[in-house]
Amino acid sequence: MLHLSIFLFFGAICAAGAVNLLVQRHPINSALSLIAVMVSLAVEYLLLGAEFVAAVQVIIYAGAIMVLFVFVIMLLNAGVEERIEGSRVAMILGIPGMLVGSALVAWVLLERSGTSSVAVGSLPGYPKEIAGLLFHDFLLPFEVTSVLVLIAIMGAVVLASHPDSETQQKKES
Amino acid sequence: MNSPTLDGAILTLVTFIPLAGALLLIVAPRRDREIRWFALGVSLLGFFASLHLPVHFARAQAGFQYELNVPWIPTPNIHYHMGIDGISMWLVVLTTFLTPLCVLISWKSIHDRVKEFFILLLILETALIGVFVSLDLFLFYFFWEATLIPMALLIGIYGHERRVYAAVKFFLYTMVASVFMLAAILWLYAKTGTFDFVAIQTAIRGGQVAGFAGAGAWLFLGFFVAFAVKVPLFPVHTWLPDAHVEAPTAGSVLLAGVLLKMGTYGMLRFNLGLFPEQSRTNAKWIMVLAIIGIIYGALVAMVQPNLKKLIAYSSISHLGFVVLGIFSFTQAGLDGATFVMLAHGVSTGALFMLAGILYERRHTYDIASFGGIATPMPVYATFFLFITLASVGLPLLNGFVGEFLVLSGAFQARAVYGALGATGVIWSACYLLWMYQRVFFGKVTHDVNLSLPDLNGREQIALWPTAVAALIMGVAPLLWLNAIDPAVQTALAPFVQLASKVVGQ
Amino acid sequence: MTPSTLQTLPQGIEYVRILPEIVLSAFGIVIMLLDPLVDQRRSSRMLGTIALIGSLAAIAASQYQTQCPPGTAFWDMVRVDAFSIFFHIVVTTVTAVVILTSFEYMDVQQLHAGEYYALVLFGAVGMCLMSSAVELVLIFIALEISSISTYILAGYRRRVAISSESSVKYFLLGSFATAFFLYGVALMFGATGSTSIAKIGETLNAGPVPLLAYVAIALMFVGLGFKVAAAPFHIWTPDVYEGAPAPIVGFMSTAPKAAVFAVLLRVLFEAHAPGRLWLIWVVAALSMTLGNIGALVQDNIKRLLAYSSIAHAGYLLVAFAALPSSGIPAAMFYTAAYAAMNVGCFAVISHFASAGERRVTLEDYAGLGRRSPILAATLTLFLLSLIGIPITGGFFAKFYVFSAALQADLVGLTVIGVLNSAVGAYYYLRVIVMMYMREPREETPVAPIPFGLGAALAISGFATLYLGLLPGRVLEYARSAAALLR
Amino acid sequence: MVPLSYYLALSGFLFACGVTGFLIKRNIITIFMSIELMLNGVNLSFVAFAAQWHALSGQVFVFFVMVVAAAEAAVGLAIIIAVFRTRETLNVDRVNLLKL
Amino acid sequence: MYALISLVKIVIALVLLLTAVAYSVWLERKVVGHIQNRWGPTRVGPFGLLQPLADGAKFLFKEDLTPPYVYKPLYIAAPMISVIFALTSIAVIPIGNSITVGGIRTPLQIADVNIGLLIVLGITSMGVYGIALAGWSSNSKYSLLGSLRASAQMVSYEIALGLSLIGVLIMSGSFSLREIVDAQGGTFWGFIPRWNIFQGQFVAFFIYLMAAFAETNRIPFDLPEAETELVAGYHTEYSAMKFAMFFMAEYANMITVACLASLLFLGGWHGPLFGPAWLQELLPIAWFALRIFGFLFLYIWIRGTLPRFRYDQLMSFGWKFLFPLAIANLVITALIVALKA
Repeated sequence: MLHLSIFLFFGAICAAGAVNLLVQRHPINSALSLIAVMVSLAVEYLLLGAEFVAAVQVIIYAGAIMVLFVFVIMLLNAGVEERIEGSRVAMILGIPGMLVGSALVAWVLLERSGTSSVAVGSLPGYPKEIAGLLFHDFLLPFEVTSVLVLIAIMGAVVLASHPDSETQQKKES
Repeated sequence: MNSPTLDGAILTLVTFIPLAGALLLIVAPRRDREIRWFALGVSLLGFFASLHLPVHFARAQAGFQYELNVPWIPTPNIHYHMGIDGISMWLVVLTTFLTPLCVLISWKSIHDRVKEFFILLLILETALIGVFVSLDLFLFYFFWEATLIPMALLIGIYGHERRVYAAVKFFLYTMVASVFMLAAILWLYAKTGTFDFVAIQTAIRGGQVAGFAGAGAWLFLGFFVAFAVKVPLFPVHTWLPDAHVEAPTAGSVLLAGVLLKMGTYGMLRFNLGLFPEQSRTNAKWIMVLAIIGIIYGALVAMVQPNLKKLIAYSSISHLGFVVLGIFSFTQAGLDGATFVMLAHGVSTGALFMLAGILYERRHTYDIASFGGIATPMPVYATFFLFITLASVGLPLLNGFVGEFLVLSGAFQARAVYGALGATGVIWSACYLLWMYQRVFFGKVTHDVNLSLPDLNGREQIALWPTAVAALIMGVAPLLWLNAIDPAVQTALAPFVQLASKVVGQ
Repeated sequence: MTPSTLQTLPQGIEYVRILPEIVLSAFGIVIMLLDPLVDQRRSSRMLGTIALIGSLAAIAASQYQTQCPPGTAFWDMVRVDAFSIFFHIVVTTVTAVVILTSFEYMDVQQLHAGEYYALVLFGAVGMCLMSSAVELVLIFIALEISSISTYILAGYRRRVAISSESSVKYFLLGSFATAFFLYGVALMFGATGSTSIAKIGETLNAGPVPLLAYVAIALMFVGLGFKVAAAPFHIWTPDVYEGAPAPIVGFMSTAPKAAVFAVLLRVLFEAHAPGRLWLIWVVAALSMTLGNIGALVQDNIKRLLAYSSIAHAGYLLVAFAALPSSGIPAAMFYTAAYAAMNVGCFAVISHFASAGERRVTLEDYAGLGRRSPILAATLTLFLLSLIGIPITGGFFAKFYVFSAALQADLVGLTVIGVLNSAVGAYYYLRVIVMMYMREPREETPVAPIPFGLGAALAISGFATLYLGLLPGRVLEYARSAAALLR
Repeated sequence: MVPLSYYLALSGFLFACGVTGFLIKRNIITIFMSIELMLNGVNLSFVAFAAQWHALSGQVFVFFVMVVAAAEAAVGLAIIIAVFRTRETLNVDRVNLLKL
Repeated sequence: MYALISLVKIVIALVLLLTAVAYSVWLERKVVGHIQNRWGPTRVGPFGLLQPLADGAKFLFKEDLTPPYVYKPLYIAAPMISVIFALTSIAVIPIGNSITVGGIRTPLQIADVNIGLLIVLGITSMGVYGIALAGWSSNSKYSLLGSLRASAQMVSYEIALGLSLIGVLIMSGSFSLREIVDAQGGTFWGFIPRWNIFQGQFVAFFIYLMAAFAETNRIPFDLPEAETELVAGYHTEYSAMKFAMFFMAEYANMITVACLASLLFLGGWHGPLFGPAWLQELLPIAWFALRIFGFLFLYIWIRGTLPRFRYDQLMSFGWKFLFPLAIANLVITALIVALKA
């Protein structure tokens, strides 16, 4: 019972955060509601026993990725979203259509797929066991992500550095 | 008979001599004079090589000769399969015969990008010959498509004012249509596992092709549409006048002389060869279309103010005869159709050359701007008259034999077709002679025309062979027909069986 | 699942099975390290040469893989067999050609070379890995590697607004698609309890297919469809192609597509994905039609080729709808032919467009046949191949695809495809017509062809002709590879 | 005890919200956040399915997704900054040099 | 029963923490005063010991100004976010071994979880939002610049910080703070304690120290609130209790960082035990407190002596020196552990 109520509580926060993200017009508010979603998702992970995942979710998603978002919003001083004719149409058609449709499909499918219910911490993901998988069975993907991260770093540097700095360098040399 | 090795290689040789020449030209330096001579040499070499074919052809023998069949691509099972029978042999010779003339006629009229012009011309020749000698459906389609680009480029680059429009129209019409043929070929391959013409023919006749009963009509149509556009048959003919008017002279000559024959040859070889039953069921409306083509082409030709357009429409009319003959399913009809193909190739080719000569001098095709040309250009007028008469179908000239045979075949098939077709002959006499009268007789209406120079030596060299050929074909048609006959008989064999079946019931 | 013991390490042969990836990454890292050390003025040439050597070494590595027995590596993460090697070679060769094309481009555009070449190589790592991966999560990561590097490369001309815009559009829609793919992976994991393609195949074959698996396949297909620009997920293509640097468009319209098609083949055929036929049927028909119709009205050659690539994705998908025995080799052949001709097209464009990518409208191509006969002739060859004219690879590609479809009795789809290829002829022809039959408005001289570009054109032209004249060997190889897949 | 389908429905809902956001939002950053929301939804189903199948690998996948999301965020935000530099706006409707 | 104990522990921990915060302010003023040859607070109470109370009262009774043009919801929320995250991280930090009170043995820790270290990291990494939002919502250029600097700095140094901890994790093989401390029990050759800092993690400790200074925005890395350039950085527009919250958060963070340093590198609560049983129960807490005191003293000492970095120096120090160093440390540690095993 406790399990269910915790689930429902944080699930509600999650859902509310997700909807708030759509409704808010200022990007910073959207970002904050997304953070709320992520943190409450971490709690849901805890309920499922994935405590390591939960911690990493907070550290990486809420603590690093969203910080970047907030940082960029601040840096660019992004203002309130403008509403242009086209967007209103998308709004009217988009929200109800997508939400109702997807939720319905998801619900029906999942009800029919005959899944069982899970208890709290039914599959404890201890760091050691996860490490075992990560460094053995999933060694190759793990190694390959290093290339991904390298690309990302390089890309961020290339794209975000000021274009004029490059030509200056060329002139200097 | 020559050595078997030469017999095996001769078709390949004939086909690829021009291509080899073209490849050499690509790397050659840009010296226009030498290039012209080289192109002439190559095309003549091709012509003489092709003469080997009729000389050593076993005339009484049916079936394919000079066959060469080597695997080319293992999957799909494509063979480099070449061979000719009496019909295709003459078309090959026609092609190699016309190409040197084209080179000659373009000697002066092409002065810009000469190298590219002759490269394209020689590539086109290879592709045209390839179409006639391929016995592998794939190889056939390959060459068929390969004719498109050089022709379109010839029209588009070297043509007249509206050349781009004409080139695109030509390309799209034939491209779209041949795609249907590709689909049909693919279907056949999917069901039989081979592209070999003979093998597929045997399979179809033996009833070994699954689903053929249902698909047969569609396959027939697939092939037929591609060929009909090429011919061109009546409702899909509209690309032809544009292409002809805009094309350079050499382009028109090959277009009318050979390219259109690809369509009729295809009907004869593939529609009749592979789908005899479907041909029979569809013959009625095809013949109607052919007759419409004959009459419509003639009528439109009559009112054309443009010399080249007039000749173009006359081609539509003449090719109608060929289709009519083919779908009459009679010995005479098919013989005649084949003969008309050859005769039309010679005489219309010559007509286009003549028109081109005039254009070189006056830069217009407008009939109204001529008149009384016979006075300043007597030799030219003589040649023109001779060829016009050949085209009209004067007895003892080449046009007559074919048209006569076709009409007799059509009468055998159904009298009314023959009768309607016969009006075409009259119409053609009308428009051609009227045109001749307007251009050559009477007073010189425009002063510029007074100073027009007559034919020079090069032009005469280009025209004489056509005139001679027209005469010989008219006097001694048997030289040709005795090779055509056995081939036609083979082509008609299933129809005889069909007919006897019908009678037996 | 209990974690296996940490004591076992991968065998030597398993490293050979990721050898091309290792080589490419090693060279990418070398370039990155050298970049700050070399003189800026000569860096483009030198780093480019290193990148070229790297890609050639990767081709050699893929060749070397053929000498080794096929098999899996890293605990069933990748499988190297004829199938993967085929795509390895396609991807690495395209990479080499793109690098050759870029030599001049980097000089003309004054772009910083270090990251550029490194990103191209790293992107190729992702694509190679995608074609050999047999595990959905690894596929996902490899997909992201290739996508992210192309996002960056698309926006590489930072000073130009349309380049950044192209990058942002590509990025947003690409990530959107990735999310769909990932959701598909998640649901597939939920439906079968595994993300290994082989195991998924076993599970789906063994019992009744759960409804979830259908949804999963559909979602994965949506995600991958975005990446190959299949309709109705194609809207990003023209914009992105227009804005991105031309050599990169050549890269991203061929290599990642080849890799994604490899993934699609594996997922759809090896995993015995349920209910794939009608889905592919519709998508293929739509892509062909929308692509060709869209291309008809374009005046910018990059946009035109973008629509054409949509159409070609459609043709390729026709092969997916066919029987595996003929469909897979046909698709593989098509991928190779398409890569050859498209990368060649963009090599020409990147040279002709010159600094600032100014000359990209059809009008600009008027009279190219006179101004630069070689450039015009090669572009004509590639365009003819795209039309599907005989003696070019494009012809046999279409040929195999349509005959495969006919063997599966997909007459309707074949007819749509055949009609479409006839429509397609028109707009390619417009370019050829422009080049040969129109006079230019102004006689701007075309720069002479530098060595690198010449080599790139020679390679792609040779490949196009080779596939058009002697397709047998390649097809046989594809056939044997396809036999392994089933 | 919570039925697994509750988790999955929540995950589906988050994903759907992300899709909706992608379609209706006009600010590039917000659109990007919608994509992150979609990924979060996917992660929840991974963890839930891991519990269903008792396969820890489901949790491992989440790490990979997070790494990818982080890489995407780095690159994506850099691209957004680059666009902002040239166009001075973050509205997708105004980022329209290319006709769609 | 469990809930009750937890509640008691939470209350005690909070009281302890807030007191510690208050008196670390006092300590700072006192020590810096002495370093600068002054007295520091002396008026309120003996040695100025009641100064923190006076400060607190003053904060409470000041007028709470809200400048116009601020983005109000976030302006109000930002200090709360800061202080809440600063205070919650104490939840998983053990301040000593188990203790028996009234027959119940309970660990000296609010929640004993086996990923404690990760939770601390997660919570501290959330702290940046408070600062970022404060600067942004104030709608003032000083605030914005300060918060941009602060968030960039915190994000950058978090990486070095995290990497420096991994060496420790390799040594102990656990994320549980309690187990990490337990692994440091005992001595080498009878006199050198087996603290991680003596087990080859000296470099890691150095990195941690530097990163911790930066994370808490302390001199020499206090660029975000550099008075001479930015007035007061992200909290320029804040006053009264809202300002006090930032203030509290900063010192609470210092204490958290000190706790972590003690737990991870300095052997936690280990130390010589002697005396009667009740003393032996309480001595670990004392040892732990001593370490924290020492750490705080170091903080203040450095503040009193070192000048401020320039911003580009700060960034290049973080990325070009600390970060590679941390990776090198990580690799070497891993190699040594692998070779030993």
